[in-house]
Amino acid sequence: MDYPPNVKLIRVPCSGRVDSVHLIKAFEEGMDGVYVAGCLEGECHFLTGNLRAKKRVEYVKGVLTTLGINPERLRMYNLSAAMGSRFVEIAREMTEMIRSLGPSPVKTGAGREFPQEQEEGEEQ
Amino acid sequence: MTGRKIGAVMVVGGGIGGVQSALDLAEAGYKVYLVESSPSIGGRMAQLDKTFPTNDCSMCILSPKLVECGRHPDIELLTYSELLGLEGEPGNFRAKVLKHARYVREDICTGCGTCQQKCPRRTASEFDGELGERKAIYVPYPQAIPNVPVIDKQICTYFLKGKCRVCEKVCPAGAIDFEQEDEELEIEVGAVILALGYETFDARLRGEYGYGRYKNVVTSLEFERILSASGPYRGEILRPSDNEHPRRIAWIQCTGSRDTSLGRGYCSSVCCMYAIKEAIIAQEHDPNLELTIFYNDIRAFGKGFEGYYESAKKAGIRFVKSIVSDVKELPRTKDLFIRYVEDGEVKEENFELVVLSVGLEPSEQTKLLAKKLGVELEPCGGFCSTPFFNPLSTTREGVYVCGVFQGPKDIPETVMQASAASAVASATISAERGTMLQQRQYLPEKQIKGEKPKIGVFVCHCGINIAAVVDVEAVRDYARTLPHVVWAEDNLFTCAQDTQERIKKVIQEEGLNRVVVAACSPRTHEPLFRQTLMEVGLNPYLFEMANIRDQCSWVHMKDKEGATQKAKDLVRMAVANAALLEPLERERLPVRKRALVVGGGLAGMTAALGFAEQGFEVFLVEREAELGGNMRHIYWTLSGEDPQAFLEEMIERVTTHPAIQVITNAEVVDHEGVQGNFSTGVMIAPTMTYRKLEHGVTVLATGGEEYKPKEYLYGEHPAVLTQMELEERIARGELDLGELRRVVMIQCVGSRTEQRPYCSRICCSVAVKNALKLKELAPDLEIHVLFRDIRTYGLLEQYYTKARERGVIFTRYIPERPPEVEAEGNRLLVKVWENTLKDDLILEADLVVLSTATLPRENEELAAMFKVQRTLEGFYLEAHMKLRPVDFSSDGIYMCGLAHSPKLMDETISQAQAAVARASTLLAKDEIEVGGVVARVEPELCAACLICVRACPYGVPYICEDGYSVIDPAKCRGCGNCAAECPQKAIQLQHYRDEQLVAKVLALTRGI
Amino acid sequence: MKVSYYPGCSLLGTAREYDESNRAVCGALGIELEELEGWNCCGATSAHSTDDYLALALPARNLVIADGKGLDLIVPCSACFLRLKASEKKLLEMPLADFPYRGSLKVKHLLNFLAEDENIQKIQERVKKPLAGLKVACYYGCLIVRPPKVTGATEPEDPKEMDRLMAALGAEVIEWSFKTECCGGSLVLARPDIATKLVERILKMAKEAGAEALVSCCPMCQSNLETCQGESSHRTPVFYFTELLGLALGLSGVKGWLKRHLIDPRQPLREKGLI
Amino acid sequence: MSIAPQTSFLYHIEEKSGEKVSLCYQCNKCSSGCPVTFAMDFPPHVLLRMVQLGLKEKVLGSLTPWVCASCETCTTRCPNGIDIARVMDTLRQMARVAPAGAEDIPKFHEAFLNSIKARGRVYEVGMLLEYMFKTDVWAKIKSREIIKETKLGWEMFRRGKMRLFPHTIRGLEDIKKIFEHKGK
Ligand SMILES: Cc1cc2nc3c(=O)[nH]c(=O)nc-3n(C[C@H](O)[C@H](O)[C@H](O)COP(=O)(O)OP(=O)(O)OC[C@H]3O[C@@H](n4cnc5c(N)ncnc54)[C@H](O)[C@@H]3O)c2cc1C
Ligand SMILES: Cc1cc2nc3c(=O)[nH]c(=O)nc-3n(C[C@H](O)[C@H](O)[C@H](O)COP(=O)(O)OP(=O)(O)OC[C@H]3O[C@@H](n4cnc5c(N)ncnc54)[C@H](O)[C@@H]3O)c2cc1C
Ligand code: SF4
Ligand code: SF4
Ligand code: SF4
Ligand code: SF4
Ligand code: SF4
Ligand code: SF4
Ligand code: SF4
Ligand code: SF4
Repeated sequence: MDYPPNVKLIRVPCSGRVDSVHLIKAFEEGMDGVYVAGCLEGECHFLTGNLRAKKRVEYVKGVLTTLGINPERLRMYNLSAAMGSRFVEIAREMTEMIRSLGPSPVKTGAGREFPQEQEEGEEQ
Repeated sequence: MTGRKIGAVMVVGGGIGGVQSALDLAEAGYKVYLVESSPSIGGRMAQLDKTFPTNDCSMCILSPKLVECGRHPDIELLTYSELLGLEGEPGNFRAKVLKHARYVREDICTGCGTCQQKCPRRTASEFDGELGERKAIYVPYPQAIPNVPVIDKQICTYFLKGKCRVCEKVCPAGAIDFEQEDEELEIEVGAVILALGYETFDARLRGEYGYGRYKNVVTSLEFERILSASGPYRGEILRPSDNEHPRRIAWIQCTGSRDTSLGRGYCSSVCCMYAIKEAIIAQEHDPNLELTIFYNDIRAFGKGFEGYYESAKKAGIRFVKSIVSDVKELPRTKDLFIRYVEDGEVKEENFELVVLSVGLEPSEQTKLLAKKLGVELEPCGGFCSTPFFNPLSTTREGVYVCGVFQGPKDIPETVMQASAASAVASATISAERGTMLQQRQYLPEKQIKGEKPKIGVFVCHCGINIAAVVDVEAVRDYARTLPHVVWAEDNLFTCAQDTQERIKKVIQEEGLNRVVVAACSPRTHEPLFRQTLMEVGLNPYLFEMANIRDQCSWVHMKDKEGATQKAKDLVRMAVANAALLEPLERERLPVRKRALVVGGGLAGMTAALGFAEQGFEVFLVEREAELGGNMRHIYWTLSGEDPQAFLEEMIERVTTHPAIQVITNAEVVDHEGVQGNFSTGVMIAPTMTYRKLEHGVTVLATGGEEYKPKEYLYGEHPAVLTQMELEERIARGELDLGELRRVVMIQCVGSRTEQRPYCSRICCSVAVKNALKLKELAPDLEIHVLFRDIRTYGLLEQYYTKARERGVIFTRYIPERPPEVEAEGNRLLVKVWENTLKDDLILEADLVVLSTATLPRENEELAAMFKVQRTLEGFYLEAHMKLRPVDFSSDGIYMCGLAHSPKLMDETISQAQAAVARASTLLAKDEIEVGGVVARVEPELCAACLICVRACPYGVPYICEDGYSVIDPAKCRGCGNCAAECPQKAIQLQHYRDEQLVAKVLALTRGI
Repeated sequence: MKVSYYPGCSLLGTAREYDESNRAVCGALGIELEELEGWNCCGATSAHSTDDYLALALPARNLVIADGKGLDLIVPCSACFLRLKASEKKLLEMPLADFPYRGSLKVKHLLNFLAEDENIQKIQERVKKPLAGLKVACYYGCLIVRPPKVTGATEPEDPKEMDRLMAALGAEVIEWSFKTECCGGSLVLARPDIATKLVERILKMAKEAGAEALVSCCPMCQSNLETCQGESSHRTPVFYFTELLGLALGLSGVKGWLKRHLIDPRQPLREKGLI
Repeated sequence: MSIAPQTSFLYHIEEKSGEKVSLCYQCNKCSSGCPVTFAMDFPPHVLLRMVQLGLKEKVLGSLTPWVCASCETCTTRCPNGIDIARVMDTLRQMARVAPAGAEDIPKFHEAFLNSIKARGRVYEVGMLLEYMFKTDVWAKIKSREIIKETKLGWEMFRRGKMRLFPHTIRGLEDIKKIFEHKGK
């Protein structure tokens, strides 16, 4: 049960509390990647908070794309409190993914890393 | 004398069982005397390292309970004391208690520990097994409650030789008192609960394993200490002979259990699981270890156990189905030589360390006390005798029992029974509830509005749980540099009782108005620290935690520098957030003193009666026309009771009790509200009338059902039955026993498979039960049971023995080659691979009986309605596997019976009573506090866009006449969805305001 | 003190030195051994392997004779001891008219008898030549301890009587794990290959633990341990415990006993200046 | 091959030995402690399992009871208190013919008991002579095995360990009576 220490958590009562603004703020501050960990779908402790969070995450992905940040840097995961090993897996997965993408362009001052043309569809 | 009852209960034994009983009783409004014979409470659980199957740190989850117990105004701790005798009658007992002299004054001692350091006299420590040492004056372990040492008269130099008194000289408080004498107290109580626990089997009695002769043969309890970060080797796995790292470790199961030749014909229930746990944890310490468990059957029968076992196998822990005969020490290396059988061959192997999985048994003192109290014991093992349908009552009226003293069991089951015992014990004195209570002493809340933040940071070592990875001093020094921090210190155990006192002192002396603890996790510890704040008049919401253990030291063990850096980051984030914390108001709401029980099986009915006996009204909702559930189809038990007679009587009691409203043919259709104030709608057939039920607590007892298999020609051939069908047929006399020559039972049908990877727990016992029944009715009938592991845990093992004695033939099959059943006219042909003989066993059978899985009943919709969580298999998921086994994580909702996990009737009854106890702690209160973390609207900013109204999963916000959104704090659950969606940012979720979350992000990214 | 003595067949032949040393040592301790008159063979493995009645009756006859005397019955051979005890247990549980045994006595193995506190004390008082520096591994074998339900051994897996006796004589007693491991004595004639294998292992472990010699309390084990060692030049001597007692008590017959051994045990004793 | 169980054999063994073989839960402890498994065709737990399933021919033809050294290790440690060594005795008694690898064992017992029957005690020299005769001295002489045995005999003789003249006990008639009752 070991994952890289670069992963840090911010506690919220429900993934539904996570505001688009918070996510965007994190990227503006130069975070290389952000993920939202919510309850399993259909098992949200607050009924539907995780579904709302998911929509918001999709929305922010769109925003990131427009800003030229690879939307892959933002993800939503669903897992339950009983899934410690999954948590570790996710932490490693995210770290790997970000390693492969390199540091955030916001931090490096490099240009857009994501071409606007590739913009995908809106929320599902 | 008769008539007058006393609203107090004496709990004897301060292990997790006793502690849980005491807390439940005190919270439900009774005075509690907790008598513990050793110097401190905590029992065996305090000695354990981690706990299966969640690998929670044992001491860490136990400690908050101990602290709570230690400071609860209605719990009087009588440690280093013993119960001498009990006179009087139920409701009104006089208990004689002998309080041994500690020779240290509890009222003066500050727990500074100086005396222990300076005392010259050493001896082996009971707490660390033979591996550690303590002094003549000692506290058993650092987090002990009470944190007051005792002097061990047997070895203290002063008591032996009349000279020394070093402790007296060094004690800064002057707390040593050699004049103290034993004291005899007489205490009046209404009921008594015995939670006397166990001691481990004396492994010297199985001399062939060399315990006591060979240093590198240790007991499992000693191995727990070896693993423990606070143990004698500080959490390094070393072996006693040379303090070197062993590479190959072997566990020998069933040492002193399942052993009729030693008068211990029971299974100790926990040792299979703790051995697996110890192996898993050892592997986490060092992945290169070679770990072997020598077993006979692996009894992974509890919730989540089978998966744990499977994960251990996957992780490369070796399981060998062979009990070894003896252990021999090799003279030079002190390695241990073991012979065993694998695949029919005798093999030999050397190990560097051998762990004996010793069994559990009541101590001699326990047996003596039972005798004195007139409490009868089981002939098998000397556990406390309890009636099957009344598993918490001893043979003496008014005296109850829980925990391992009642039979071997693990922590969650102990906790369940402990709660249950508190329910039944208090039922008789429920009229006296609240008559003997003390008010909690809180200082009036300090107003901090307008004050600049003054933050205190407490960084925890957690023994070496944190300190071994994170440089705690560096984190502390770093904390001192952070804005608003006026105090920072590090503590060995921040959650220990003395540290609470210390935190309170610092808050007062330094005038702190915010507190940050950098330690384990708010999940387990936040309530404790909030309570500490409240005691000195700080609003509990002025507290913040940085999870530098669970999110740091535990998960980054291999990167100490990275972990220390991250710990600093986490502390910085916590401090940034703390600066923005505000005191929150809580609202008081009256409690509806009524319970709703969903499901009218054994669990539901027991719960309903339990509530009624506690003086609360109950709605009992059952979807079928009849009460009883599965129990309607159970006709006998292993121990010879008549379930149908019991059921009939119970239904009678339930339906006639004035406080119980039974609503049958009813379906729950909606549910809303918060704890203390629920309202649930039911639709009642056949008229389909709708009824709204208002209640304060909810118990979900929706049960389970037998899996109807597709395997083994079930449904195709008339001679293939399930166990329940067999039982039904025997009971109704539909089986022509004279015609039968051979019956074959097949175990694990539909359980322990890929789709259903859990053990159904009851089917082994049910098979044994029905096999014995058949043997009783037709002694010459040949019965074969084809099994994978026989899981007759605890005292049920006796019946497995009995079945073999009666000639039932048990054949182990391996999952790779399961039995095959073919039809041959009327008869059936069962073929199974006999792995010992390496050949197929062919059984012509007249009847094939399938021991099929137990499934939860359809409960998905209900779970969604009540917003409660389920496991992957569809059983209800408890708030905490170990310590909150009947609570859902949503407040005010509880579970019991088969809906939680498969279990036998006596266990169902215990759990139902436990649910009553837990719910009663809520119902006993006249009002509860709600609010706190809720959403608040800034009316001026609100655009009345209705987005929040749509966003709220609970439909709380509404647009008032004045045209802005209103959120009722009593209804709001604090999820924050509205706040996140509100386009105007007119809504803020208290305690998680935007400002705070952003501050955390900024603290993380920008540094100070 | 007077006790009945049941030497058993081997002590008349292959284990003569054991018999001689027993009588000498007991004499020196003031214990009178009164040989059971007309005793017969206990039947040993051959009886209980082939016929239940023989296994019960052959020892029973001896018990009845001893019962008449009312003296405790001391047995130096572990095999005889177990057969007598087993038969006694049965007779007490289910009396047989042919063998009216009342159980007025205790059947004791000579080793356990001499290791009783008062005898050990006597021995300690009389030690003339402490066996200082002699490293011995005490070998108890099977039948003096197993099965404990019959033998009454309190610590069947780790008996200590011989250890205590040897320590009382001043010998250096080696801790080892093969005290009660079977040497295959009952198979020595029919399947010497099996016995040889078992003996090899026991000796290897004793040597590894640092023993110079083994000490035995049973004529079957002793002779098996000696004969199965083969011809190798590093053979380990095997003493009867009463021989070492005799030596330490300074008795005169010692040399004669030791000469009878198939493996000459005198080397280590000479090295220590004990003979 | 396959196995068809036969419980009557189990009951028979249980009755004759007085031991509840059906109690065995196959923990393998007996076999892992038995010192002579290497010379057995089936380790003890397997033999007990075969008794449970009633595999009469296999059980009675097994070498195991014959090479069992009666060390009682298994009996002492069996958690179900089964006297396995006792079961071995019973099986040995029931199997009239010893299988290959154990031919000599009953001959030894016979010689031993004959010696007792004749004189009340074992007369080692006579017993050995009888045994050697029964076990086909000529074959042994050819294989030179006898040399080892005679050499051992000589060594013993040299050291006065061979009692050359037998002793007959008083009360031999008791012994004769006992032997008449044999098989009871
Ligand atoms: C090696 C080992 C590992 C284990 N691991 C796990 C695990 O990982 N998970 C799990 O769930 N379970 C585990 N268990 C089981 C667990 O320890 C028990 O389920 C639990 O401790 C039972 O609690 P209890 O309160 O009934 O008894 P105890 O913990 O034994 O408490 C009894 C208390 O009563 C006191 N007492 C006794 N007699 C008297 C008297 N006459 N008067 C006053 N006080 C008295 C004792 O001092 C003690 O404090 C393990 C057990 C062992 C041996
Ligand atoms: C095959 C089998 C054999 C067993 N044999 C034994 C045995 O020999 N000995 C023993 O001790 N134990 C045995 N048990 C276990 C025993 O049956 C249980 O411990 C006990 O009956 C469980 O009671 P329960 O109330 O939890 O569940 P159930 O008996 O399942 O009762 C649940 C009740 O809730 C009702 N319900 C479900 N959902 C709703 C809803 N949404 N609304 C309203 N009502 C609802 C159901 O209709 C049912 O009446 C056996 C169990 C099984 C399955
Ligand atoms: S030195 Fe005194 S105050 Fe400190 S722990 Fe010991 S007794 Fe208590
Ligand atoms: S008197 Fe001495 S030995 Fe006794 S507790 Fe005090 S310091 Fe220790
Ligand atoms: S089978 Fe029972 S007694 Fe044996 S180790 Fe497992 S839990 Fe313990
Ligand atoms: S981290 Fe600190 S507060 Fe948390 S359990 Fe450990 S000692 Fe207690
Ligand atoms: S039959 Fe049932 S109780 Fe037994 S192991 Fe299988 S699933 Fe578990
Ligand atoms: S925080 Fe908002 S969305 Fe959540 S329950 Fe309260 S009002 Fe509803
Ligand atoms: S030790 Fe006993 S229970 Fe175990 S396999 Fe042998 S006979 Fe069976
Ligand atoms: S008595 Fe026989 S079967 Fe049992 S352990 Fe000894 S040699 Fe093996």
